[in-house]
Amino acid sequence: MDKATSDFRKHFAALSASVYGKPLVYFDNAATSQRPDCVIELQRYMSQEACANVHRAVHRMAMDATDLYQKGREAVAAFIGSPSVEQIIFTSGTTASINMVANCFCRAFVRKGDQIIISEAEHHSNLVPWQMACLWYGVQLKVVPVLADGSFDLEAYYAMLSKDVKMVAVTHMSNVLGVKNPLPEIIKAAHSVGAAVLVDGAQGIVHSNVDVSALDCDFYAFSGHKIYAPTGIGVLYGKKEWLEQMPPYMGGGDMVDTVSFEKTTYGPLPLKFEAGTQNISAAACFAPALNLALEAKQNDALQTSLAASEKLMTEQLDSIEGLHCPSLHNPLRRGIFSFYIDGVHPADVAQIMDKMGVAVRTGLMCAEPLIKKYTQKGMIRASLMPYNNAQEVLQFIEALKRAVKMLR
Amino acid sequence: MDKATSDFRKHFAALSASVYGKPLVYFDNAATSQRPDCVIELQRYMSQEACANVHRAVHRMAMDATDLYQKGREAVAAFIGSPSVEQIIFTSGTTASINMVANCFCRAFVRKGDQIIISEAEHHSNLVPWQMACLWYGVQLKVVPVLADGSFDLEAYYAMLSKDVKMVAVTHMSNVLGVKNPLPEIIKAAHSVGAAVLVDGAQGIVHSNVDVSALDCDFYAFSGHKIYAPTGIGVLYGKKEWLEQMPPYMGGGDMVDTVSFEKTTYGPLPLKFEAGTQNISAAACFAPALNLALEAKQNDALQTSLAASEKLMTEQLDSIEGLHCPSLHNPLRRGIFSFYIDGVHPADVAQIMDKMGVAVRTGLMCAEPLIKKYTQKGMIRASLMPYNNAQEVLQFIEALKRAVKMLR
Amino acid sequence: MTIKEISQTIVEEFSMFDEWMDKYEYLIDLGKQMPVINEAAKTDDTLIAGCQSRVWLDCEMKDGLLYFSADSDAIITKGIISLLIRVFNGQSPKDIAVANVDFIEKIGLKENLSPTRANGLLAMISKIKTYARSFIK
Amino acid sequence: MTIKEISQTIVEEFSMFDEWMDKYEYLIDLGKQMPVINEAAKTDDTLIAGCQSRVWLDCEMKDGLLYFSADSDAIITKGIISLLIRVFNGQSPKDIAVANVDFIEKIGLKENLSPTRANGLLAMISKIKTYARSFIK
Ligand SMILES: Cc1ncc(COP(=O)(O)O)c(C=O)c1O
Ligand SMILES: Cc1ncc(COP(=O)(O)O)c(C=O)c1O
Repeated sequence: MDKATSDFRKHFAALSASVYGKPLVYFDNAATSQRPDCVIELQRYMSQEACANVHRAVHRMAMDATDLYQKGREAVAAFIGSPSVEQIIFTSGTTASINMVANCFCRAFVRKGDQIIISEAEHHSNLVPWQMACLWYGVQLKVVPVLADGSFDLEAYYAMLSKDVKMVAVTHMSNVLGVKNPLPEIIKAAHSVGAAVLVDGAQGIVHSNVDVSALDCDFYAFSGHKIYAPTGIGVLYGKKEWLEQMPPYMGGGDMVDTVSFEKTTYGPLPLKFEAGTQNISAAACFAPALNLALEAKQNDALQTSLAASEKLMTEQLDSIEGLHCPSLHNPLRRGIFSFYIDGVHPADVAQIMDKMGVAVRTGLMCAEPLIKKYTQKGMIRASLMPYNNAQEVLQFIEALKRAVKMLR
Repeated sequence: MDKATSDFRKHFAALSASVYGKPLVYFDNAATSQRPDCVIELQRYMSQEACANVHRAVHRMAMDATDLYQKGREAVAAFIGSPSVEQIIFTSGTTASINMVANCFCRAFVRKGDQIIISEAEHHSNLVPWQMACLWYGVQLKVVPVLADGSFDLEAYYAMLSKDVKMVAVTHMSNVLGVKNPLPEIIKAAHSVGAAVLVDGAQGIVHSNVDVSALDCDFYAFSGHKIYAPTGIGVLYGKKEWLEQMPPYMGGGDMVDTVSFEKTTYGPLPLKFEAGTQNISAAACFAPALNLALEAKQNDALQTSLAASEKLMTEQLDSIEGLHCPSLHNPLRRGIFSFYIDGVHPADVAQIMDKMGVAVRTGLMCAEPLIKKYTQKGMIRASLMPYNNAQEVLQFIEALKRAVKMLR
Repeated sequence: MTIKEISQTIVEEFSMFDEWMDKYEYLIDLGKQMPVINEAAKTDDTLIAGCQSRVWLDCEMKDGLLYFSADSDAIITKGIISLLIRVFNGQSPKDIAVANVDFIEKIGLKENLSPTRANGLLAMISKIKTYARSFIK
Repeated sequence: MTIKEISQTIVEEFSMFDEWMDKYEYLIDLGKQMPVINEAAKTDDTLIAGCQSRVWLDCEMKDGLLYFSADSDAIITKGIISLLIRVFNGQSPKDIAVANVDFIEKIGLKENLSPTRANGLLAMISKIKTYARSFIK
């Protein structure tokens, strides 16, 4: 194994585990990443040495907690190139971020008869909230198809755009296909008809360099748990002009300016959208988590090694008879491989692979319309992070071949 | 110090900390409790050894995570006497639980011209969501006053009830006054006019024995972080008849049955209300956290010692000139002491007390209308948990007296 | 043989395997050999919800005893069902309704038993018991 | 004296205290002695938002130099403001606008400097600088 990867792996105690006596191969990263030791340690610190509620207290632990919490927010702002820290809203995850926009943006800016565009490759979390919003606000949902290899159909998209479109909500990268969407083109075209763009960055944040200012997207949503931070924390970045005009999503402690039974006024950004006690310890963990993510992105040797592992994976999958991976050769695919195999059921394959130490995901992967476009029984998904290596790819391929052989 | 308390304190490493060279006296428990070692350890385990997304994966870590997550839900159901595990919905906290009901209950069951009742002693998290709902649904908000000693004005409440009232949302125990509301009477009367009752249990869960079945409340909401569990997790208990008829709050992964662009159907309880990746590790922590809370409740010696500390606190506060604690002698007050002192500003007092190792909270404590009923500058709040002891009470009183002396 | 005796036999058979792979080979074999339900019986009524693979389970009574037939699009699932059928076929509704299904745990498939598990083994057992109870009343 | 020199003097004064309590006694004394703003100047314009205690800060220019007056309902806050005023009173708008306020940190009140802090020290400094900048243009 090359040094860059083996050094990077040292941050993750979990990766040296074995399951059923076999070395663990964790290829379920698109579901959730492993957590590095620095994140686990900060989480402990926040629970044990700086365990307090933030903001309005003056005692020592509360001040420590508040500072660490704020550092988490600053780390997020820096990582995605947000023009200001106040535009980083903490939520419980990507799903909550998107629901917040689907509610509050539509309430403020969308009227009956307007249209919202999504793509065929959306995760349910960037699909169902818009279906619900369409129902409430009398809006029409339009769906941009994806091509056979998982590419976003730009032509079809352009043809759908009109002054009636108020929101385009697309994934940065599909959690099934791993294909990066042409965001600059999508965003430019949307803006030309006056529509806002929300990017579902749950996977994109992991496999791209995100700069929301350069992208010029209106909203960007992602979760902590897919990029080394804990569960229960997510981010909504938004442009100030929208955030300031949108009504709050939830009411409660900390999001208000003054409260009386007659009239309540809301606090400034980001507090207006952060009602109640937030996931303080998880939010703080963004600092070490994103620090590590940045380190990985800037580590050329690590990236080269990851690219080599992915190439090996591509070649090996290509050589298995009856295996179909729609986006395998799409040049915009990164990190994620979803496929199905003639004559075997994905659930059977995964169950056997598990016993050989290999963790993958199967089924409809919260993207039912997309998966069913290709196959009815669901797919098998292997997803890699920078800590994964070629040796694991080989163990994965061996397990896969053995499982298929047993099942056919 | 008595043995029961000193034994119980051993669960909490944080309690033996010192700040500025003084032993820490943590009396900011109503804001957030300290976390016991068993919770911190499970959180580590979930981040390091069972770090996976739950439900639809068959690999080993995902199965471990799913089991631990489910055990958390079972622990909550048992702790509050829920008739079934499916009625326990995980949320990001009390605030999110209440907003969920304010949205989904009103959407399903409340019409223009209906009324919602809250009390004057509500935390902003059980006030602002209803103000927002009133605005959206054209509903009128009625407020039950509290008496000078912090008691719920039952007579005024009875006089407000009518067939137009669809929801009564009251706190189990005020986070300022610490006074327990007469829930059985409130609930019975509400049901007699066909209104549902939501109980804000953020403080009640800590200082009472909660049995939602016996109480017959329609909804009960609380947060993990105030009862030994981590931040970022909360609970909404609801009666099945309501939960089944209410529309979901958020759309996304895991809360659906089948999804297509034409028609999406929602999953069974509790999944219907749990869109997206939940705070898996924090939810699992409910098991050790509530186990410890139960242990504390059943430990008579510990309870006796806590009662003695509270009595000492009451006597000592009573002896300070110019100190006003509205609910001090209310027989229904537990654990929480909020007061103001003539001639000194609460923020000054707290800042000095901090330097003497004592952590308290000051200000409007997210209950502005209630606090301003008594005083404009805010109050100082000291709140105790079973791990607090008489020695800490004395250190607190000494620090308080010294601060007042310096400031006057 | 009683439910208990058959369960015991299955536990003994499985005790021969010390390798996971052998256990799965065996389950796959069982799955492949299982006589399947006829297509007409694959209805919404016999479909078991909550499984990652689709599972149909039908039941009929002959001379006061119950007989099951099933199918699934996943072969390991089929293997597991065939064990269940082997245990419960030809038993009385009453015996089935009160039966303890701990052999699943004993043969090391316990991990399939969690209520939140994708493969729905618990849903299958619950369907079998529901059938049994429906014949008691 | 320049802003830097006054800051330096304050840092030296505070270096005498090794006890937190002495530091606070001193701040409280400063707070009590501070000549307060006249009531008429306590308007929404001079009120500083984001503090747990209420703080008013006013500013006027005389002969090209700035003079501040302030009040707060919390006495320690007043003490801290009086230090700020001592540093900035009689300085030019330009000097104030670019001044480094690190003496706060050096006298051990850094903990009051976080942007999310309740007492709003950062808000006070930012208000002082805003006044200064408004006189530059
Ligand atoms: C009575 C009461 N209700 C609601 C809340 C809100 O809880 P959370 O901030 O955990 O959502 C609190 C705690 O701050 C509270 O004390
Ligand atoms: C593309 C995409 N969008 C949205 C989500 C939802 O994220 P979460 O479950 O963390 O809210 C996911 C992850 O499952 C995803 O991969």
